[in-house]
Amino acid sequence: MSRTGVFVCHCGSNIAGALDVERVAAAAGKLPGVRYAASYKYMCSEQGQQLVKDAIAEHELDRIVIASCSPRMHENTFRKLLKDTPVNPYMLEIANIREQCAWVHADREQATEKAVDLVRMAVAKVAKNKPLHSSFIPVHKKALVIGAGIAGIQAALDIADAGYEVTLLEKESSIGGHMVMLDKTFPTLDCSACISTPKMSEVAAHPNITLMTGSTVESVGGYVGNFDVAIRQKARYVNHDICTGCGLCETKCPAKVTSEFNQALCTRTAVFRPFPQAVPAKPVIDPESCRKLIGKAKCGVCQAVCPLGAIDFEDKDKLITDTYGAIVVATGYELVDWAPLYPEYGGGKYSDVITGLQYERLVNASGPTEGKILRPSDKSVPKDVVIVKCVGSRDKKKGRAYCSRACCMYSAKHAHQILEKIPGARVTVFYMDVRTPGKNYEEFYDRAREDGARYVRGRVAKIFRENGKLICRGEDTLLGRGVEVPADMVILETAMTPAQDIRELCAKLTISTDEYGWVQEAHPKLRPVETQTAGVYLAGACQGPKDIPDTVAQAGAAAAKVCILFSKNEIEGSPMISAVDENKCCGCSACVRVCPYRAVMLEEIDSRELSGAVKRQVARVNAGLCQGCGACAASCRTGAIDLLGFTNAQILKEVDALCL
Amino acid sequence: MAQLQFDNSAVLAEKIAADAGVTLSDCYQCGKCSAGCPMSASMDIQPRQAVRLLQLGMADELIRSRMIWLCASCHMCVDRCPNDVDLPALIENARYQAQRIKLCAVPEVGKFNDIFMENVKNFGKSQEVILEGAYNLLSGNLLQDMGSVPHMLRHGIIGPEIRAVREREHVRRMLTEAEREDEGC
Amino acid sequence: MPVNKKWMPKILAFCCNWCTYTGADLAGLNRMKYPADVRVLRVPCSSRVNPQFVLRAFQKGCDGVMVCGCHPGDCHYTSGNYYTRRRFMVLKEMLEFNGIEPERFQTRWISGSEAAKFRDTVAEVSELVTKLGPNTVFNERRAENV
Amino acid sequence: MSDIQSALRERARELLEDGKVEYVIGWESARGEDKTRPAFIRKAEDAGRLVWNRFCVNSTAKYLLHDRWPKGKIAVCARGCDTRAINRMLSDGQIKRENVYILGIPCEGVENKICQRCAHRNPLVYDELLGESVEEKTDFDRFANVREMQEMTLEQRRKMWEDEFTKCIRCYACRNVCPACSCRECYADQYRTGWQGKQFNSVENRVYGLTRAYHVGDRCIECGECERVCPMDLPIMLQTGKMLMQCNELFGDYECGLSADEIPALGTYNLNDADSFG
Amino acid sequence: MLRYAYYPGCSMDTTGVTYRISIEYLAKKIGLELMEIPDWNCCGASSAHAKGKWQALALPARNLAIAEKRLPGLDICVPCAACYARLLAATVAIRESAETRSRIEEITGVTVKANANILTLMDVLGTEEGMAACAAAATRKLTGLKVACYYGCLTSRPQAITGIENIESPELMEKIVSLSGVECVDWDFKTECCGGSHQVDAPTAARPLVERIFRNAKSNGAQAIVTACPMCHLNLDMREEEINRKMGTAYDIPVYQFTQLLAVAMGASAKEVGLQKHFYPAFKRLDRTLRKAGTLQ
Repeated sequence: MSRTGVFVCHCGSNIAGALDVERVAAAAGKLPGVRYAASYKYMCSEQGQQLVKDAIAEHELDRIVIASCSPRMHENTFRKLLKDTPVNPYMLEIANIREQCAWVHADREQATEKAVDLVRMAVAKVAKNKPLHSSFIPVHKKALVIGAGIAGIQAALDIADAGYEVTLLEKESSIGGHMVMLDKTFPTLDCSACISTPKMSEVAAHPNITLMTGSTVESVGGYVGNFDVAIRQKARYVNHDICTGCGLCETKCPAKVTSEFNQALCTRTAVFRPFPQAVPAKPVIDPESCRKLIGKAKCGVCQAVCPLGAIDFEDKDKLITDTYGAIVVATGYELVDWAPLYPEYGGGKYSDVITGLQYERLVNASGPTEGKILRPSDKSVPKDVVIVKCVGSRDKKKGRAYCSRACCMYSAKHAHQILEKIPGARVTVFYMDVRTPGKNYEEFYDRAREDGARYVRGRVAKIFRENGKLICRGEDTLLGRGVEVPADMVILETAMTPAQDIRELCAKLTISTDEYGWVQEAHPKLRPVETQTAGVYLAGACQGPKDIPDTVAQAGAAAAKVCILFSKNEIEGSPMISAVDENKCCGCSACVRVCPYRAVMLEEIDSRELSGAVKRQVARVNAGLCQGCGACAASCRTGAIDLLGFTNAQILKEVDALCL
Repeated sequence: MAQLQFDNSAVLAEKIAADAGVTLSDCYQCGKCSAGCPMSASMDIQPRQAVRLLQLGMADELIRSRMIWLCASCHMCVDRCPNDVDLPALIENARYQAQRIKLCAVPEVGKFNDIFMENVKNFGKSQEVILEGAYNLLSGNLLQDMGSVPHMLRHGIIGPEIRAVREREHVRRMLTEAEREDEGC
Repeated sequence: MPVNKKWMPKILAFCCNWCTYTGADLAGLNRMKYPADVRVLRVPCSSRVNPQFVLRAFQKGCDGVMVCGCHPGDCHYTSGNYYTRRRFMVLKEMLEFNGIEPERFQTRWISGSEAAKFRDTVAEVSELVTKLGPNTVFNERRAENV
Repeated sequence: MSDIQSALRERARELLEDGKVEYVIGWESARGEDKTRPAFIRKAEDAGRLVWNRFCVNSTAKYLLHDRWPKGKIAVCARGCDTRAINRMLSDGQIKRENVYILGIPCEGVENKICQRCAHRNPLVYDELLGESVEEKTDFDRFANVREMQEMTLEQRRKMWEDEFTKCIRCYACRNVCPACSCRECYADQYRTGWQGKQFNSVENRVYGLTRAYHVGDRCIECGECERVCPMDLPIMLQTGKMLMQCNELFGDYECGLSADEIPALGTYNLNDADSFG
Repeated sequence: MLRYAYYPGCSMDTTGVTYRISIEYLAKKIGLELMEIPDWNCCGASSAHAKGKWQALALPARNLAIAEKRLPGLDICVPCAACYARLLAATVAIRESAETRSRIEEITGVTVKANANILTLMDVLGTEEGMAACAAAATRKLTGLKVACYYGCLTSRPQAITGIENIESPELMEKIVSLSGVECVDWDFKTECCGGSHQVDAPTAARPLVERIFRNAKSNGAQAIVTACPMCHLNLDMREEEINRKMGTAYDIPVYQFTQLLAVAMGASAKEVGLQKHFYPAFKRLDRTLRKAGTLQ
């Protein structure tokens, strides 16, 4: 007969405040197999855990039920606790009487009754628990970082500095992401290039980092410690081993295409480097715009002019597979395509209505206007500038409901730069709230106002051109009166959205995204840089709108998580995996078919059957691959294969207990 | 300006919001409706402030305002509102509640609407001449738009004939029934 | 159960650990309120739920059974809920064919961030089952069935 | 019919004489003219006992499961439905094709009501065909009985199934005769795990009935043996018929036992499966 | 087949006369059959829904009921924007809620199914068939005339009911009127309100709305404004001189109905489209365009 101990947690007043914990403990005491039942203010505290240890010793308990918060919170805490007691850590069940009972039912009587039911179910289940021992999985100490913006670069550098090998993937032809597009960064106004280009060159030179630009993830298999990843490196048509980056081909190429890096403010050639400080500092050929590759014309002038013959039009995509122990997703953000969403702001037909990133390229010394703020339409210096915030953000109907977090700060930066670089300029900022939640952020906002930026509280309803001016129609809600501000140039601070192909990547990594496509972290507060899939971590804006300080902090955190994983030669696999009772298995391979990880295979075994020794097929589970989903257990008619920790017997008992 | 008294007419505010099918807490007072409103320049309170008054349970001040009568119900505000607050419906219901206690801060608008509906009740159709004439008399600005009358007469734009609906009795009966229904809610 | 208390249905909800169970926890974190007649049974994946468990629940006296998991395509184990979908699209029909009111058995896709959907689903199913009354069709506790 | 019977006897004798097969599974006449029973002929001279007439109703295929590791080949007289049963067991990996020597018998239908709804009178797989293939029957609705049942109201169906399953005596004959039931140890016998109790009430019977229907539903070859052998005449084919109809409606047209490597409907999926769940 | 039930509206016989005669000319030319709803009543325009919700629904509901009975199966073409808004609002309200429908049937005493779709004249002419017929008939080109297409607010708002894709700058009228050879300028006040409902009872508040339309049209190079509603046309046409006088502006922008331009392109004379009836002289600009384009009648 099992000797069960039941411990009901008050969780301060969270549980005790909503249901009668004493009655639950009393009811638990009377359940069959329960030797000891008690309740305590904080079961997860030091004293609470000591209470369990003492009770185990005193009453020779062999299995434990904790009625407390969700197992997702403290199942591991109590498992670790049991490690130094004679009770096996898996002889434990947790009844969730907080998130799914105390907090969600107003009626105290009903909540208490439900808590008693949940405890009875847990006790019935734990009666069927068996001691489980974990298996160990080897760890390949090599990391894959997807996305080489500041998040990816920082994560790769930290992992590499810890002495582990890193492969850094970037889908564009140069690393640097969005940060390298910026001119200055808040709140210290230090120049973005000065703090990001050194890191970029450090990445290129680091012995532990293999840099692969123009590359994306084709497929991901395996599991933590043993991800076999196929990477597709797009054809570059330029042999980077020979090329020295002299740039002669770029000067000769006839093709003219809008430059994505410069936010379509100017054009680039088909053989190009996105920006002068690009890393790798060697050009690639864009197949969609190269006349020879499209087959429009013979051309090939770059090949003819290249002194080292580095141009190779026959180059093909390369598919490289490798095994990685951990993966860091650092795919960053993109700005929302505001034009179709906001026809009232001109819908993109006014070239002087630009986005924040377009402004950054204008004010950037290596940008198309060498840092002089000239409005795109007639390249004149704009005197009256209007900045419109929350374009696409905080807009349930047209854009996204969330706040993009960084625009309040960089719009103050934009205002400051304009007032500093254009004497006599007038800057009006239409805002709803100015959110300055960081160190020295509020002071930075004060400076922008001191510089003379006029902050008008009210959302712009319409931007239209009249007599050569862009009229921004808003309401100063503090005065309660409508206002029309004429402007030479308007900067829209548009919403951040996840990178374009994030959903396909997440499907490959079996991690999920929220409705907008932001990668879902394991727990918003407790595990912000981890995902549901063990071994897959995340850093930066791919998880949600973020500014550079938070991004770099997360990159460091993700790198730390990877180093924790790599600090051990093997990791303890969860023991809650499937196991086969070979006597019952008739080899019908129903389980083999449903396993998502191909962790179950048929194997031939010697067996004694009626007429003597025979060979027959039975299912076998590969402990390393099995992730414990239980699809096989549900597909097996005879119950030969079962999921340890959630066996048929356990669940049947749990169902019966509910209905007593 | 006297101190604000919140919730001095909270029940009326909730009724107006409920009839309009609007959740007042959706509005975070961003001002995009007032910004886009063509009539906002001549309004005593801004459209955003109308919602603010309802949020604070001060519907009494709203139904006494000129704003609800000057609204041209062009729906510019609801189409651009980031939180889909149906402001025209709020204003419409504010007008119904004002009319129930015979309030009309812009009497000309009230008179124009009454004459228009009288016309429709009598003839089943709006009669331009009677509408213009009666309105000028009742509102006191006798010569309004009189300058263009000769031009309209010469080109037969307006004339003496009355165009009436044959079953105008049905229209009258229908409208009185609808009026009683409107009083009820 | 004291006689004068309004009859409360007993509803068992198999919830997948990665999505619906997380959504239920989130509903708790946000202090959402929903009827107290649903008991959640945690399973690693909705594909762990053997249709025989559902029959067992009805047999032992449950008035309603739910199987909740991630939206197809979002399964933590990639293909788990594709099997769930087939198994219970068929079981749903079999139960109705055998005379069990179809509303008693519900399968729903509720993700980890859809706390409100979990609350609304529980409220909806609880109301549905309360309207249907106790499960007399497939319940060995009811005397006349023995 | 008789020329097939003589061909059958003659081939059986030759196979047994040459020692190509260990024994032949067929039918022999039982007491009285209108009865037959399965026959296991080991010696050539007994081949004369084999008969083939319209009373050969027993399915011969499942007996292969009682001898999964035979020393030599086993010859089996197989009608259309028997060959589907063999395909069933091959797909489930329960027998090896090389252990079976199939004597295919084209069948115009025997004294069994299922034969009015038989779409595969000709053997689907055989080593020898003991007669010309007959014309297949197509003028019937495979799910007529299920559709008719579906017209009834929920209450009527409940009442009907309750009455039927109250009769069930849990003799498990339906399980023992079904080619799709090939588990080494049936779930119903595993009392320790506690799937199925031993109580003898309508609900326990219905749980068994529904569970078995669910276990074999997506692999049922519609041979009708379960209904034929049921001592209490329960309409078991209605349950598996409903399962098959559902598979047809939800996953595209679906028939079992047509080949030796089939994947059951519930053992696979495709991305745009029907999904009426919220 | 270009065959629709037709709801003209009260202003068609009076201030909208130029719209009516140009529509009739156009309909004859392209074989558009407009079957007027017998004994239709006033749609209530802006006054009905100011007085009460059920009065605002009852008036259009009666028209829908007659159309369903006497002209079954035909969609209803409504040239006037205000009437279009009222009939559409009633149709949507009745379709969306059975309770509204039963109460309306009680009030009006007639059954209303509201299954006919409500279309503006632009929707009708904008169909493939309509465009083909107009293109074929519009032989005379008004090349060189720069126009600003003004939709007004009621033909496109609220988006929830009209379902128009881009309510800030639709393209439908441009598509149709350019068949007459005119050049449509890109401007920003296409669907902004002209304050039509308050020009009589709140003139000082409403006049600036008309002025800003002229201002934006002029600053984007428009020589004329094209409307598709009798109220917008009257409002802009009648107030232009007064605005020039009172607000010191010098707008010289005649206002045409889009059907007038199409009719002229199909050979109609100035009198046949009632140019002489305009408040702001509209003949000169059109005459000079035709003369320059060498296609004078």
